[in-house]
Amino acid sequence: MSESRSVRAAQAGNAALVLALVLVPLFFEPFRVTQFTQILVVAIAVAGLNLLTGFTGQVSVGHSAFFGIGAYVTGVLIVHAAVPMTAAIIAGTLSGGIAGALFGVPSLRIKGTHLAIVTLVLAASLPAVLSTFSEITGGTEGLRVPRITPPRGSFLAADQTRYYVVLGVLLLIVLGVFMLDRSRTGRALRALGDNEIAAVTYGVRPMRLRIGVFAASSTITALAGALFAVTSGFISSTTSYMTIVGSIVFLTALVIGGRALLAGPLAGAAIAELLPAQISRQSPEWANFAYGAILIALLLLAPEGISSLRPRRWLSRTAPDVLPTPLQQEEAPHDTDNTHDQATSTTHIG
Amino acid sequence: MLRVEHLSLAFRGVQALRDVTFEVAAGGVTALIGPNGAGKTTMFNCISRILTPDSGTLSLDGIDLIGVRASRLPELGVARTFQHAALFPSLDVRGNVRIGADVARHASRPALSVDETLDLLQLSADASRNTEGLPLGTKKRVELARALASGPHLLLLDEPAGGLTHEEVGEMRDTLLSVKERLGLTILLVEHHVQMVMSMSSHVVVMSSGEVIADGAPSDVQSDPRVISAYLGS
Amino acid sequence: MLALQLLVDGVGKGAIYAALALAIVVAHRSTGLVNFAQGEFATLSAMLTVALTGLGLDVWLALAVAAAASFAGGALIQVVIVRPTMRRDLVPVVIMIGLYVCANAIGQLTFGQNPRPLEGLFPAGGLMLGGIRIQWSLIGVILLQAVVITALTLFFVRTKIGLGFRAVATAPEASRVAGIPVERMHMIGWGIAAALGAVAGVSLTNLGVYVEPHMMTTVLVYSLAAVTIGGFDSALGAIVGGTIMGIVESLVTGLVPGVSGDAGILVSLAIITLILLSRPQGLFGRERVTRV
Amino acid sequence: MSDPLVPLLDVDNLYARYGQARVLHGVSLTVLPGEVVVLLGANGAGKTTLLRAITGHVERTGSIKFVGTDITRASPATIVSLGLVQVPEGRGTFADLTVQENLRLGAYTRRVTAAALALEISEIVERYPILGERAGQRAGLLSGGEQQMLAIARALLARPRLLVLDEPSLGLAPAMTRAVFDTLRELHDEQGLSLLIVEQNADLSLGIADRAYVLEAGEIQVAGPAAAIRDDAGLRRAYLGY
Amino acid sequence: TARVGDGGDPAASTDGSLNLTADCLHYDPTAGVTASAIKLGTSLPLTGPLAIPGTFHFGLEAHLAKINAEGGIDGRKIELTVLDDGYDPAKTATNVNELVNRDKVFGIVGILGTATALAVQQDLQDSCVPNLFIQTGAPVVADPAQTWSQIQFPTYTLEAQALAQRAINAGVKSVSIISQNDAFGKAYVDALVGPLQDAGVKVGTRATYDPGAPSVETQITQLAADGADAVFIAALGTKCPQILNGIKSSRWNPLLLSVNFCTSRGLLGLLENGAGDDMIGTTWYKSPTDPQFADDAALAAYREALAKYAPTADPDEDFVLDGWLVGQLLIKVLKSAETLDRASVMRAAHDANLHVDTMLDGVQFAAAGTTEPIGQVQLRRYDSASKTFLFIDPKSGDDLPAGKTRLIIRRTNLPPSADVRETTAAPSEGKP
Ligand SMILES: Nc1ncnc2c1ncn2[C@@H]1O[C@H](COP(=O)(O)OP(=O)(O)OP(=O)(O)O)[C@@H](O)[C@H]1O
Ligand SMILES: Nc1ncnc2c1ncn2[C@@H]1O[C@H](COP(=O)(O)OP(=O)(O)OP(=O)(O)O)[C@@H](O)[C@H]1O
Ligand SMILES: CC(C)C[C@H](N)C(=O)O
Ligand SMILES: [Mg+2]
Ligand SMILES: [Mg+2]
Repeated sequence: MSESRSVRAAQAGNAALVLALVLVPLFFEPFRVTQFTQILVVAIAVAGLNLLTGFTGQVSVGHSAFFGIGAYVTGVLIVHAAVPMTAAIIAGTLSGGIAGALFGVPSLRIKGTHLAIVTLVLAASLPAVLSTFSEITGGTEGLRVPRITPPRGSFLAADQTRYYVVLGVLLLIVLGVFMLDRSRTGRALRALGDNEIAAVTYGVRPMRLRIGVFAASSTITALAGALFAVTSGFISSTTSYMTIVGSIVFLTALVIGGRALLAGPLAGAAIAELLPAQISRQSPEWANFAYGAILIALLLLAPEGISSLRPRRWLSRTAPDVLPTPLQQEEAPHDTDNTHDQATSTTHIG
Repeated sequence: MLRVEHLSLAFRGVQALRDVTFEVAAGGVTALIGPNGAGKTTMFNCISRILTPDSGTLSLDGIDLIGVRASRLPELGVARTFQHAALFPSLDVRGNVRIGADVARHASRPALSVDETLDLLQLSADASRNTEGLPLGTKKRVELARALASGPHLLLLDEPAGGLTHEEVGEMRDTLLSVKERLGLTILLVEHHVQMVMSMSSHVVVMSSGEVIADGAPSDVQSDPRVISAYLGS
Repeated sequence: MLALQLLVDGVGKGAIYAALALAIVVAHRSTGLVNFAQGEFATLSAMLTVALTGLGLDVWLALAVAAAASFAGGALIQVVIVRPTMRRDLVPVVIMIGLYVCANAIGQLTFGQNPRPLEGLFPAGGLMLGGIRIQWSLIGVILLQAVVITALTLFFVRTKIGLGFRAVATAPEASRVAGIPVERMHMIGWGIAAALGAVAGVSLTNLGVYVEPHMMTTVLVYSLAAVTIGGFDSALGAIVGGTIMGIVESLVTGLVPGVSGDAGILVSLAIITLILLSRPQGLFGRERVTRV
Repeated sequence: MSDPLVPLLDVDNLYARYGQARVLHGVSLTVLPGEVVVLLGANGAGKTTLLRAITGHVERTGSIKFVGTDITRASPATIVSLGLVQVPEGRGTFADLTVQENLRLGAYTRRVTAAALALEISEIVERYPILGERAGQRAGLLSGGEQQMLAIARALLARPRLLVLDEPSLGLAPAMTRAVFDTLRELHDEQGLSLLIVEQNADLSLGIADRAYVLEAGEIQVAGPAAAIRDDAGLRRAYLGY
Repeated sequence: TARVGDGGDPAASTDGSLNLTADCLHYDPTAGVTASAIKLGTSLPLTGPLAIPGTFHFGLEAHLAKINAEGGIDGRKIELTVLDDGYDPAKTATNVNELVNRDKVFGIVGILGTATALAVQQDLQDSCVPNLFIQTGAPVVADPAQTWSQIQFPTYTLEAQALAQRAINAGVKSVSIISQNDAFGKAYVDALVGPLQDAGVKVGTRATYDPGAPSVETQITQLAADGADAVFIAALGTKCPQILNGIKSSRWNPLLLSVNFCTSRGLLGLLENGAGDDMIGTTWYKSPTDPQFADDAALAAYREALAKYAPTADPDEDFVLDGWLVGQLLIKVLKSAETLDRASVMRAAHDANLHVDTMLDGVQFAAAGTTEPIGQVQLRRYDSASKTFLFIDPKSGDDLPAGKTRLIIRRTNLPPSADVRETTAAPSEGKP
């Protein structure tokens, strides 16, 4: 397939996917729409993680913390300070971004697996912080947050309104990532992830970019958290998205989904969200085992993720080619002094 | 153009550079040669500010380089290649060259466009290939293309001819010389291909064990007994 | 006095973290992977040990049998599941998440939810040292760990095979060129790590933890943190990292007013970040070679 | 020593590819016991791929026999233990291990006592003293040429019957290149080591070679005695530069 | 007795104060009810660290199966859909959404846990779906504004106050507390401190532990250093035996007061010799492992049905019995509903005044006028030598003769019953 034809096919595929996404709420029952809304929320969080992992190869197991910060700042502001919803969402999103930027600082020095574990501990810490401030966060009892309601005079139902708000955000973010992917900054990020020394030699500024990408990534995931608060209406420190489990869900969705910018996070989120529940209905005792086994089987069959399965091209243009095997120290840090022959590893997921 | 004065650098137990002083004249090709472990790559690393020398000064057109961060060097017109090709595997060949071009966009120096550069180094056919499977010689050319695309003043080349046949070495030399004229480049060349070094450089600096042992015109250096015993062999 | 007792408690906590940390280090040293499922493997091994003692086996013998079975299990999983996906970036991470989920489910299915104790490896009770209470089992576990580190260190540094393990973990391709059977080494590495997981699981039961499907859930996080602090390549580092975390956590929560039990993880976050900022490779870790 | 007329290495109709990309198209090549064979070819011709295919590092079909054993499907480890050892292109060292450890790993497939190995290592170090000076330094910190020496030294410690070298002179200074070739010649002369060399410094390599092959676009174009290459004007210009 | 209601005017309540359907979005009175079935649903942790409490569903299912086998409710079988939420409130919300909107269940029964219940309470309220027998005693869930839901446990407040009362009666001067660091632990602590301080008892060290922490030695050291006369334990799962064993080996010898969740036999089986001796706990049902009920007919029926309908369940597990008990209550509520529509059933739940045979004598599920239907608990003492529980008199602490109860009652307008004793425990207010 020629370059331009495959690009056109990818565009057509994306257009079809977007159209389908737009039509969903018109053809499904409200409870399905609500379920899909949650999948879209997770897809946003995954898109956020993909920005970090896909472009720079850094693995964060701490994105649940940013999700939680987004959700809680939003929820607390609405509930305790009567801040208007939009303003609260913006504040929640930015707070997650700031927290992410703070974490970008250690990421200048701490790399690869070490960074992954630090973020893992961060993820484990959020519930502790939430319960320490249970006066305002509600701790495990949680916080009931008012949900997005349809604008006056709207012909949309509440569930449809929520769906479209979240879908709009997701599409904007994917578009943003797509543009970043083709930009100078996108190239610089990938160069930095591949080989810091060589990148610096070509003018890439690691500090700015590393902090920036951490901030941007956590901002997006925090936005997902904020949207979760105002679409689900209840957040608690035991809500899995805010615990390590959330980070694991995002990571799993990222890998299972594959590197297509839109289809990847969507497919990954859908599997991570729907599959366990569906199996659990069939056989609760075997559900976890089956889920784990299916995860493994999927990766054995489609190591580059669902979105890379045939028909491959039309699903989407592929996103960042990742990554220097961050949890596999064999290649991290990716140095120029790499003695390992990497000739056999040519494929990357994001 | 580039002035290196009394530069010294030691790694734990290894004195890699000892009081190195030499100069690179603008518009010429200066070769930096010497036996393995002489400190040539280390010298490059100091100039490109990946390493900071223990003592000594480095200046480029009068600007003190010691105080300059590595990431600012491309803006000053310094580009380099690496002895072991350091390409970005998550970018294709064109993407790698574009990283260079990204620097040039902000400089007022003459530069080749990405396509011109690819063409010049016969990489057009490989433009959308993944860099990991490239043969060694091609990797070297991509490195060179990336450096050229950044529109440099001063080009530091670390063994560009490694793994090329004689014929290919000749082509590379011709290409380098023609681009040098076109863009008004200055080249600092580290290379073990003696024929290439002698045939294209205007000035040769020879290092051994971290020290400069000879400095002069190619023909003079080539007959210097110290150079013969330390580097060329009998 | 209180501080001293808290110190001892901290050492006990640290020993819990260190036990699993050792298995993680071994897996990493021989395969270059950080096995997230290691904790669940250890849980399964502990369950097996319980089952074996239920058949009347002496607890030490049961541990030995469980360790051998774990070795086989770990090696098998490496061959069937991990090997085909080894070289693909993030994929091994999710594979290990899958293994985690499966192992946990197997534990629930076979062992059930109810916690069970395991007979001690060491005598019950303890000694009082000037008012400080130290359990025999803590002393025993620490001695056991000392033996394990010494053996591991000798193995990895002194023996040819140990050197081979380090080679395949850091440079599989160069290892192939040198004729080292990379795949087999990885398989054995997983086996050894799983066997050590059995030791870890049983050690925990000697430190007051009961055998149940979730016995390792939180321990895994702390153990990973301990390994990171100590350095991924150092068995000694794993112990030191675990002990540092246990002691600091115990002292901070025990002595600083207003700091509650939940703060443990926050304390760990602070320790790990501070230590890594000054030594990104961990206290005993070696920095990866980087030069151009 | 084996029968001088039965090839030590017998490659017949070899195909190799990386995923979809086919690189070798039916290559046949032999190395007789005690022979030095040089493989020439332009950038991208497939030389490295051919060597990697022979030593079991890329997908391959066809037939490869080494001392009569079919190794077409053998693992790299088996191939090394049979005595077919490779010095890969570029740095083939264990960057994170010390020079000393790198050398010890050279003998990984052999049964040799620690004391005997130490003796062998000290012999090698005599040839390349820098490796002795840096015994405790990590290999990744050596200069490019020093690492190349280490890679060659390590391969020699495997006591190969056939040593396959991919651009051994890469990164070596002229004097050092000559020293390496001297070593190879010596081992060939004294111990009957057979060599298959990919080397762009054709002057040197043809100097010690019995026969040569020229590979173009994955196919053998020329095969013959080393001297014959010098007689072909085109080849001489391309590979010898005069 | 019950027939399917036509919806009618559900707001027309016999009890004027309860206007159940006033704010319903799309009130669907008879969803899930057909000629042959009543569909119900529940969401609870079948997996994860709280899977043991989750075994509740076995008892519930067994009872419903037994009822179905006996013909159901007027020929309608009860179909219960059980979904796993792993104690994740977000999952509970998804599950309940599915149960109500996809499976079209009539009502939800026995959501387990405080946070999980809170995640769905308002939604069920808004859509007027009965949310019955929530498995929590957290006062925050017992919110009078939440007219479509009802908790089942005696409140944690009541439990804490009963134990406080015992400590005061025993004459202790100081009490330390170790509690789980979450809403569950906090509910107990909040309820405990006031009455103790009012009675002049010093509340000493308050230690908390993280539910996931592997051990609690540090906390025990802290408490032992304080050396209070009594210790109050608000813990769950393996933390209970860890705490009791720790106290034992610390050579500190306080009066042990523990919440109901710590006093299951499975957990006490993990105690080292002599640990946990004389520990005081509470209960309101007939613990299946309590020897005094070894020959109890109600438990025999329970065991028999369980063996038949849920053979994999552990009959000795208190949570399983509790599920059975809820099944018994549920059937009575459904049967007592005037018509089989949601509002009527909910009203029946609010009007309930029930006793079932697995409850201790004198314990009553009495919902009228309160959001905390079970208002009585019995104190009991653990005898480590015989590994059994003995009911005690709350005032004197003396053992009661087998089969006798002396309950501590929340002061309400309960009908007096035989061996019931009123005490001073104050009603807790449902905090918003
Ligand atoms: N980071 C380091 N740590 C320790 N020693 C180093 C380090 N970098 C370089 N060296 C040593 O310094 C000396 C100079 O190395 P350098 O790479 O500059 O040599 P070179 O002249 O480029 O040699 P070659 O021609 O072989 O590439 C060598 O002996 C090398 O081992
Ligand atoms: N890992 C790989 N993936 C895909 N293609 C590859 C890979 N390695 C090599 N190739 C392709 O195989 C062909 C032959 O490459 P090879 O490296 O064997 O050439 P070579 O003759 O050794 O060249 P050089 O002299 O430059 O080293 C080239 O077209 C190259 O792009
Ligand atoms: C054990 C459970 C039934 C109690 C639960 N932890 C709650 O929040 O109330
Ligand atoms: Mg060099
Ligand atoms: Mg090659």
